[in-house]
Amino acid sequence: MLLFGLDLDYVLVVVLFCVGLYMLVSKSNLLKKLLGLNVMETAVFAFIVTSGMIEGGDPPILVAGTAAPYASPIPQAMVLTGIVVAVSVTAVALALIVQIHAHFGTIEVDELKELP
Amino acid sequence: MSDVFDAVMLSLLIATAVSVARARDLLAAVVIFSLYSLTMTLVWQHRGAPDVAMTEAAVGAGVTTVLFLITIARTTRREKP
Amino acid sequence: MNAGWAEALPWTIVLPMVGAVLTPAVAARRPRLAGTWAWGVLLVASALASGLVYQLATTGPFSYDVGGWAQPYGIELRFDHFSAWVLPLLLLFVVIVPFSWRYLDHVMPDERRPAFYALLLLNAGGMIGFCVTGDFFNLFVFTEVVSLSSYALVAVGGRGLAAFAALKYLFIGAVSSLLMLFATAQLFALTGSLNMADVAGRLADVGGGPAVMVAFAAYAVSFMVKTAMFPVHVWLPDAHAIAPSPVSAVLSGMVVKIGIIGMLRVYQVFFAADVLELGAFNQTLVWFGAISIVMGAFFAIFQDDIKLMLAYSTISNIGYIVLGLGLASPYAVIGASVHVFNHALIKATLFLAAGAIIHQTGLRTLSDLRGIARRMPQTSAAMAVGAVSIVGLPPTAGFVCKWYIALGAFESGQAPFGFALVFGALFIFIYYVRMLNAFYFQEPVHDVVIEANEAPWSMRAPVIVLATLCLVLGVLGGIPLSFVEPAVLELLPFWGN
Amino acid sequence: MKPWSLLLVLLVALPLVVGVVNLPPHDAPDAPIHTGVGVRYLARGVEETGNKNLVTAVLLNYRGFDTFFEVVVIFTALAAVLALPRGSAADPGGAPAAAAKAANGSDIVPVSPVVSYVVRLMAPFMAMFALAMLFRGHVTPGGGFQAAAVFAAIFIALGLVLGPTRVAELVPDDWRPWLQGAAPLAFALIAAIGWRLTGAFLGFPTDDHTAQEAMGLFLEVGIALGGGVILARLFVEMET
Repeated sequence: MLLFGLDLDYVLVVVLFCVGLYMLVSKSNLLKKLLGLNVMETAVFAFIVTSGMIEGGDPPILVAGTAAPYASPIPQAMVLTGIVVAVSVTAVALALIVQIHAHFGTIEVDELKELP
Repeated sequence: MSDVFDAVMLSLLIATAVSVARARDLLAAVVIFSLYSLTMTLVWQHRGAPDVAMTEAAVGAGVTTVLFLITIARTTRREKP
Repeated sequence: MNAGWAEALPWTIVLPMVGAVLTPAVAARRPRLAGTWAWGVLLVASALASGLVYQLATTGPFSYDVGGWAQPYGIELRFDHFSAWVLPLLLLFVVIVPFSWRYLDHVMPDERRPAFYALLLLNAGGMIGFCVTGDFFNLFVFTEVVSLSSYALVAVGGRGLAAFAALKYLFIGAVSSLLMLFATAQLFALTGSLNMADVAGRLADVGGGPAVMVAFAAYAVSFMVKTAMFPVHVWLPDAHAIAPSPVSAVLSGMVVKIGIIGMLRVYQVFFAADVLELGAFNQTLVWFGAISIVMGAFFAIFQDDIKLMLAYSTISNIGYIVLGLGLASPYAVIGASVHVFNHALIKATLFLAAGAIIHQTGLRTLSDLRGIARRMPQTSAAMAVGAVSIVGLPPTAGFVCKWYIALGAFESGQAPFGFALVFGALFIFIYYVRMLNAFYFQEPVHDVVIEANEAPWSMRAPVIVLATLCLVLGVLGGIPLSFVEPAVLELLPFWGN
Repeated sequence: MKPWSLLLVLLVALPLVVGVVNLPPHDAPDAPIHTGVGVRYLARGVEETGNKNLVTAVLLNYRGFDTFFEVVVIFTALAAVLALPRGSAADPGGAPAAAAKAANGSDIVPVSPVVSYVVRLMAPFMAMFALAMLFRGHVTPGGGFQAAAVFAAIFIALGLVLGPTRVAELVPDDWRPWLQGAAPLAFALIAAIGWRLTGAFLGFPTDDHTAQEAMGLFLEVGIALGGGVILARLFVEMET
């Protein structure tokens, strides 16, 4: 979709990325930070999927019922890998957050910084 | 038609992303985040990427949300102001 | 196409990974077996890597088409002079792993050891893959293997502060990886290819433009974060100081270097395409490098904790490497490329020696450790060799690189930065003199120090081997220099300025 | 609103916007992304790999090396969680508070009998769905990863109903290390077989579709099994 000559799909991705980044840098709660990171990740995936689209294209599955042009399969494969990587990073981060809470009793960065 | 679908979905994406940032209740934030992922899934399905959509629905919206919920259960539900 | 040792290229990456996956099965009954197993796997991997380096020395750079797909349709592995870094990297791992056998006694119970060694092996395998891959997306995947295992390795030593340091590292590292993925996607949208050599060719057709510039900048920022350069260094000191000592040696010596190697890879593509005006960028690198040198050294002076001091000194040394790259003159770049390795060696010596002292006494600040040299003479001597080496005094490994980088500064007509370098060395000298003074010339204040003993041989031997290497490479410093020279001279004409 | 964070976000946003709006339009058929290496995959992918789903073809055949290390990344996540300090007092890194909590008994919220019944009723059907995705992945959307996630979902749902420890018992201790590593091990094995058959690491015999299909299926099963077990184990580790 074009608006004022700008590619709106791409710009939207940057907006989502920035919402995530803002959460990551400005929120004090570690879980909120992690949610922000996930929002950013999904935004980048959306960017990659969007870059592989083609006007009036079908999914790149060459069976009866689909016809050329097809969307590019490579960005989709990249995103699949990316999603799996993202969930791995999230799992490790959550395990760390649980540890921090068990030890300090808080997951607010503001309070963690004041501890000795 | 397609433009209308796009416009609705894209505004929903922004709305959910901002709500995740604004929610003080972490449980609500996680549930809205899963809604954000599911919206993304629809967009991708619409854009000719069913494989990615299925993976995101199962892994991004499903597994990630469950892991977040477990963490909230073991830590805290409220974000301090 | 694939002849001789080239066949071993994919297996060198896969071997540590599969070794890591098998660690829990191997050590299911006896968790302590994990350490020996990891060591064995790394030994075999180093044997393969020496074969690769031998092949490189005899026939020059070679590549391997994974799956037999012709380029650019499959994934290409490429072994060139910069990839040769995998051999010293693996050899350092071979020395560090035996050190951790006993060191872990105070750090973790037996049942967690298989997972720890699995992480170390994954880290090693990821770095090998990172150094040899010729494909941008593959580079991202290996970055993630290295980063994820590094985050975890920081946190294995304890709950609380360790977990918090690891989480900070994770957040910053994940953003940097995301930027890298974004840059990769952007290059793919611009060229329709992921193979590095192919992207370079297609970029030349695309020409310059804002999108190309942003992709380059995203890569540059991402790798700067990974190396912990001046404006984005904040994650490093805590993470490296709080990790168990063998892990600190791996992180500080090797993991931060993937940013440098990655930078060189991206250079190779963008320079070959010749689409960007890089003079301003090089100048930025020079400035940030110089600031990193002085700032890292300055903060190190005020640290009482020896590991924190060593961590800040890493920032300073990364500054040297980045300064060398930014100067873009033959001497400076050769010196910087070799310092990638020499700093790893010296930092491993220092962190392992510090680890041995911490393991024997349970103390980690300079004021507590006064007079330790009387009870642990060999470890302290190793520490002294490392200190002299990192300051860059003549008979040691650190001297050659810093000398080359300084020569490069004068050669490229940027003499003031040569002085920044000397100035930084002066700071570094101050804090290591402080350390040696405390160790050798002050009276012990702690009973633990008065009664301390040398570490067991499995810990002492690695430290002594590394310290000896620091001296040997000081004398034979010309060998690695002449090894990277052809690669650097091939790359330099495109460096711009 | 914190002004410094906002400034930082704007500083990042500006170059990104400049970068993305200057890319070639993403819908156009003549964009580089549609004229680059993808052309060959679309033209000859089915014939060379036997996969009608080209995303699967790229994942398993053309760029199988990426997928190999993608499954290594999930394994890394598991190793990371296992390497972290536990709640026991014997563990030098462990905190006493957590040990007390563990001694206190399980803190599982009681589940309503209706939910419990529905979950147990649904589990076999979900498993069938996962198997369908797994074995039809080369012609329809879906494949090993999606199946893995559904398998893990079954585990997690059962875990919420029956308690994580009982679900963990579903996997015998002796098998656990092998099942956790199933995905990377399957890749290593196929890589070796491909090396033997075609002379290239992770090579697939392009002229023998039966062999290709068997190797692809083996990989998918490995991914589904290994990925599912790892995701479920992550859940169990975090719950206990």
